[in-house]
Amino acid sequence: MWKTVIRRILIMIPQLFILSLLIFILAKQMPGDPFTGLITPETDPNRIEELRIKAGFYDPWYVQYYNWITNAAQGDFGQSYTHEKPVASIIGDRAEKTFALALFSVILVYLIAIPLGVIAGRYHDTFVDKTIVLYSFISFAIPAFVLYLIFVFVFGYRLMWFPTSGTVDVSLDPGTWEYYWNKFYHLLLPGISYAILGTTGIIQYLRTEIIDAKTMDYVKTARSKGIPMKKVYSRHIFRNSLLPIAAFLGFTITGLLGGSIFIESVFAYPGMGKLFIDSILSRDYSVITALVMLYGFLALLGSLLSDIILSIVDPRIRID
Amino acid sequence: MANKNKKTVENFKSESSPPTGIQVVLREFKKDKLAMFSFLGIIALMVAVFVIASWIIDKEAVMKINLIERFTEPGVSGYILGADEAGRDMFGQLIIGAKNSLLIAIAITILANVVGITLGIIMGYYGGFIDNFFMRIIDFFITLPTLMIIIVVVTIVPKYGITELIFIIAAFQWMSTARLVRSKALSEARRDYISASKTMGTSDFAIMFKGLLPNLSSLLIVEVTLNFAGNVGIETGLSFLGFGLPPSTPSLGTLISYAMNPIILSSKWWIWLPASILILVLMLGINYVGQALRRSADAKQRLG
Amino acid sequence: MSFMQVQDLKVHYPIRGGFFNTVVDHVFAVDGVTMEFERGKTYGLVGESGSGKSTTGKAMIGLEKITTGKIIYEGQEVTNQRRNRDSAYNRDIQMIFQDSHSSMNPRKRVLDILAEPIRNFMKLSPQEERKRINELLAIVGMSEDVLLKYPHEFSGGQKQRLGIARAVACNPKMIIADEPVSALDLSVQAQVLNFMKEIQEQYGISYLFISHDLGVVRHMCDHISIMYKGRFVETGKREDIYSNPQHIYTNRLLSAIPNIEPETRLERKIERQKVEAIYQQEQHKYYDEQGKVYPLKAISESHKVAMAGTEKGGL
Amino acid sequence: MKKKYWLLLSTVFAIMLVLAACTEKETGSEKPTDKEPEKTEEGAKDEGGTTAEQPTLASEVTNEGDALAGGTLKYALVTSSPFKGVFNWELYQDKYDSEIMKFTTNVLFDTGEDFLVTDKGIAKLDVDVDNNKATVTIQHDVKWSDGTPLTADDLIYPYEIIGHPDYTGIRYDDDFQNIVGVVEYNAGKADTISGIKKIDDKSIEITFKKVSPAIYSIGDGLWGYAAPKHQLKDIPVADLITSDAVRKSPVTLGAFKFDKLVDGESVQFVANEHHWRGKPKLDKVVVQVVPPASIGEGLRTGQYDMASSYPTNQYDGVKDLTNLTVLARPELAYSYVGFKLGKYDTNQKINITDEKAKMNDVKLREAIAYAMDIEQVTEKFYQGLRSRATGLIPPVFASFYDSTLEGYNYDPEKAKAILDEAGYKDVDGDGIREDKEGKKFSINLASMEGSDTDEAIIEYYRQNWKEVGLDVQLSTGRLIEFQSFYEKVEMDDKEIDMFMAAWGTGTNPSPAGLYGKGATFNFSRFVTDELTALLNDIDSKEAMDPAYRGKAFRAWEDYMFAQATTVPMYFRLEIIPVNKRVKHLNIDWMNETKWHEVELVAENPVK
Repeated sequence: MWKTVIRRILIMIPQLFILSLLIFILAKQMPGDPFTGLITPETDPNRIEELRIKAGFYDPWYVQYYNWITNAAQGDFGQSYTHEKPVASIIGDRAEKTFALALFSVILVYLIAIPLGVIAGRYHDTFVDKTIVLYSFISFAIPAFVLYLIFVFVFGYRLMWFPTSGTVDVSLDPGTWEYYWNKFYHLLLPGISYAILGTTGIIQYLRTEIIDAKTMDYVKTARSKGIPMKKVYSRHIFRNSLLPIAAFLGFTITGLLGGSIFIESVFAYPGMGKLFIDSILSRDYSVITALVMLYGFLALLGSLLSDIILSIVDPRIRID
Repeated sequence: MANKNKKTVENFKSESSPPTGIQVVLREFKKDKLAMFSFLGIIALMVAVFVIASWIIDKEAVMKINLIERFTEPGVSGYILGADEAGRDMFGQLIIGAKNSLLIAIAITILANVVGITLGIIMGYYGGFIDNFFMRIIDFFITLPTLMIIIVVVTIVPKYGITELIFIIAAFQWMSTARLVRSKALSEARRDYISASKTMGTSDFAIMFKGLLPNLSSLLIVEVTLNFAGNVGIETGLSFLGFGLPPSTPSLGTLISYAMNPIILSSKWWIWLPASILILVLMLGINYVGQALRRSADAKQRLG
Repeated sequence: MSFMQVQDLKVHYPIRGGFFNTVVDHVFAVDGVTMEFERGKTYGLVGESGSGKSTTGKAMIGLEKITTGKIIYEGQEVTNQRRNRDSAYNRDIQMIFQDSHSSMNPRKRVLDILAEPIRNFMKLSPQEERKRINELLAIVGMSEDVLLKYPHEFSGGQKQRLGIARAVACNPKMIIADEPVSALDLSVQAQVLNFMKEIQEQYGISYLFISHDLGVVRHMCDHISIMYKGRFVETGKREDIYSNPQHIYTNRLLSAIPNIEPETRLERKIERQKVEAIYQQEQHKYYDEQGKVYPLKAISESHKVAMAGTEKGGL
Repeated sequence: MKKKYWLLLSTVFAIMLVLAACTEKETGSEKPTDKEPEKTEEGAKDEGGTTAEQPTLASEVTNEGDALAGGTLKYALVTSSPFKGVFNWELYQDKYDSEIMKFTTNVLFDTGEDFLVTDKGIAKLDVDVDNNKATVTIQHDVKWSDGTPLTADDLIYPYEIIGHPDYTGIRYDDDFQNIVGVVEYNAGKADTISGIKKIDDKSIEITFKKVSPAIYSIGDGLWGYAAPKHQLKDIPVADLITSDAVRKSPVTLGAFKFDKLVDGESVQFVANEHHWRGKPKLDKVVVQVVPPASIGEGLRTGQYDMASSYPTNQYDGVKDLTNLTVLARPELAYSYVGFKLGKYDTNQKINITDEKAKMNDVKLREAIAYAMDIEQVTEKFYQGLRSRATGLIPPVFASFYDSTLEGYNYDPEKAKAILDEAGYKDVDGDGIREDKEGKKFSINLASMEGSDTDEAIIEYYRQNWKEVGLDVQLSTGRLIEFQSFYEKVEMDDKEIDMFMAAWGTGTNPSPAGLYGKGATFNFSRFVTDELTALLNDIDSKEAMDPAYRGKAFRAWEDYMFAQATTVPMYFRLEIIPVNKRVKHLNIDWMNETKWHEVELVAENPVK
């Protein structure tokens, strides 16, 4: 298996390379550039032209690409023109926030979805099951950001249960317990909002798995041996159904990263998704390309991770 | 269960149908009243939207700015669903928006699925180099951060209207269909009836699209239905982020995105809520229909 | 006089592996098979599963890619024409599949299934086509009211008869029958086999009868080839094989034919164990160092056996 | 099945109920008992959906109560994206960074009327017009926030940063190169800037190539800020922008100093005990980034004491709140409609007017201007927060603004008459005028994408134009996103016949950079010798006399009005809501309350 994993990782290199070329060219095609935004009568257009030349914006695209990719290969993704900082340092800072949110949301999604899925499957066709199924359908059907907006409005603005901007209160000292609690407090509203809508897939998967498992021979055998139903659930059905869910982890996380664009826009949470939208608007090429590369890389990594977990938990599935 | 099903069909001599045909779907819908209701509801809704939008509503009149009617509430002075800040009739905008959104979603679904299905079948049928070649491409595309790239492309496209939006989204939607169809076609193409067709001189084209394709149809119906739902979502999502259609071309997405202004969200509900509910209802309906279709495609889960 | 020859047919599959997924070795599925076919005769191809007998049949009809070797049909080399869909060869060689169920498109009605080769090969008017289909149904003893049914509405035997009807639809010269009855009940087997024989007598068709069942082969075939690891170990007339088996592998196969006479049961068991013991002892003499079968050597006009250069085999 | 429907419906109702409840609360707060009857009436009218009268917003507020000793002011920085965090006047580019820096400002000069330098600040400016020299003298005993005294070196150091070869900011510009010796210094040929001399510890002398009236608006290359040389001198200029001295803990002269920082989100300031005007009355100021979408709610619930500037399209959200006062002041900006009349020649670096341009007909342009119902737009869409602009100088510049100008007031009949006269007639009777040759005539308008309101406004103007028979279409079929808009406008895109944009004037209203012959920002590409002469006059040495300059502005404005190449649309008001616990605040440009004077009357913001 290690051979395959290494091979998969090696395949990522050309994939990422093509992605870099694609996104680089696309980003350069966008009208305007980071300096267009500086237009005021007080800024001197000649100086802006000078800066453009200094930044290499008038070089042929392949020269720009070559310069960029050779630096990127050494981990230097260039300078953000609007933030006046190395791209790596901005993204690093934002990634931390997005990952924290993603991790919290994933844990919450699993905490909500697994019990609901198991209950729905176990008490198949009862009122409880139907309610859970309806919930999962509605959470699939509702336009997510409308619900996010309503949540922000109701729980953030009106009831004021949660903070509505930023990631931490400035007056607290980093490193203290209160500081971390406050950070977590800022995660709560976006995390819960995401989790409430993000459970559909797992609930439905788990539910069908368990309903299917009930008719499986091994369950019948276990029952016929006189093992109580409760034990059959915890020992056999639940475990067997849960393993593939574990394997979804990789995909769930990458899905969440994609969703971060919406979540962070609505909750004004300064993570990578928000950074992406801001960078698009300010034409911060270097940040855009680096972010797309990062998301692409994470997606590849996520699917690899899922495959590995899957092959570990289910020996029938081989990856190659 | 599959056998049982076969026997019932055999007893049912007067009429015959393939094992996963329309009849099974119909039977499934008869069993699941909710799905039936959803199906009829969606059809009725779509017809109503298209009829009203095309023949009854005058787009020009709806989009006419009338400052006196600024934020008129529903039911007042003949505005069924009130008016927006420029005094434009919200009911008219809702219908036109729904029409635009549905059109976009349908067009994307058709475009992406035609490409995806064709390519998937070709890959699955021929296998080998063709399969490998396209698989590499699909593998590459499928791991792309699609939403981000769509946003980048949207900012590049100079004249950006409904057609452009359709093509941009469709360009990133065919891959998953192609991959699904390919995997099914791959196993289906190894079956003997395909070999038999080959030995009997049927052309590859006919084998693929007359022989193989109908055998994937139940799977495809499910895929297309759920794709459709997804595509409604993508359009609204893009509009919400501000990369969708301009307000002069209302869509459900643009109407919903008015809710970003907290004043409109809290006190001018008639602007965004009807569109949200319309989407909710539409998606729920599609989901119920999709579930029923999925059950009818999978003998194990059938209710009837 | 043979109308079709297969010369030194080889089908090799690459095995990929290693870090860069390169070709590291080949599977020699069919490794040098030579055959001749005469009109109206039945040729048996026997071997255990994985011996390459099905692959041989599929390679001949164009479903497998031939690595090297030639197929000559009525004096013309057709090796590369097999895949040319409307060639005469394609029309004259047809196939019956082991699994009649999966060999028919479940989405098509019997009418369309039977009409498929007719529409492709014989430019007939709709009436003529319908007439031909009715004839075919008559040949396999089925009534016309089945035409609008779907394959899943038939029993296994019925389906295999439909399969035969489809194979003979365009008056082929030869039919490759790949285990045509192995999926059927014994009683139905006989019925189907008899149909095949009847049709053969009526139309002078040749069969390449692929089977692992030596009993059935004995019933059907004029000429039999025993296959092992992609090569023939022994080939000859029915009598040559059954009464004078020369290769140790043939012997072993023959000893394994089931017999239902209770009184000889013990006797046969001892006999079988004896053959097996000899096989274990002597088999190295019949295969070369890599475990491959030696090239064939003629020991009579019709009878060929695979043996090492000097050694005389047999018991 | 029935249960399912019920559940679905109840979910929908639940959402509506929650929202309805929220709305109700809001309407409740709209009608407080202690409110004056006049205002209630306004509220009542509002429910009908219209606001007829313009808000007359004050620029100053005083609230009752005894001031607290100390306290923390909660200041909302209204922006949808995180701030960049470059806290250095020489290096920053983002306007939100400068908003934050106003609490710690290093500014040397105070400005008064027309934003001209006064003697009330840290430093005094003396200009020797004849010799092109200026002397800057530190007038007080001023200390940096770390206690180090401010010296002449700190006045020179900013010039050395901006002029440095490694400097990558935007301020090394034509203006800056007006200082003698800067170019040599920048090229690395000189170790110091020859035009800047340290006279003594308290004063420096700067020699310019030329001096214009702009120098009193801190232009011509004069730099208005001090830089803490003792903190920055050991950091190479190339590394300054990433250094902690710029990003985290800059040493400053302002009322407050940096205490804590959450990157991109918030800053906590504490009082600067060394502040030269005296110790601030507040203990702390917390600046927090708040997205425009939530600022209204944040103010309503008392999470913030004031906002940096409040989005005008959400004025509804604060105008009736009782816990705050909405202050307003004019913005240093105007919006306009421009017509494309030529091209920018990148080789010669001049604007060339094309006589044959589609819009090169002054009658057509006038008619377009008279057809626009700007008053309705300012009243309905902007609720009076913008007003019809009558000229190209905003009223803030008291000496230069001419209130007798009328501009192009809405007069569709006049527009029709002008068009008839100019030969644009409706030949085929479809209600749309054809051009002079009788061919189909349609004008392409480019406008920037912004809020949903902007879209509606453009549609409204298109309706206006249609009423007088002009067919105006949107270039590219929709509003254009900011970046693309300016790229297209700058590149003189063929699809653009006219465009709507806005200019911030800065504190020096000199129009040379926007209408001059060589100005790339002269997007109309309209140049005549007469115009060049008028522009030169505004920045001439004679214009050092404000009265003369005022006349020069008027002459230029009259010329622009007659040519109608740039039609002024709106002057804008900036609104700043302030919580009632702030004891006194004046935001008037001329009498702005200094931050060290701000006091609070309650522990927490009034809800």
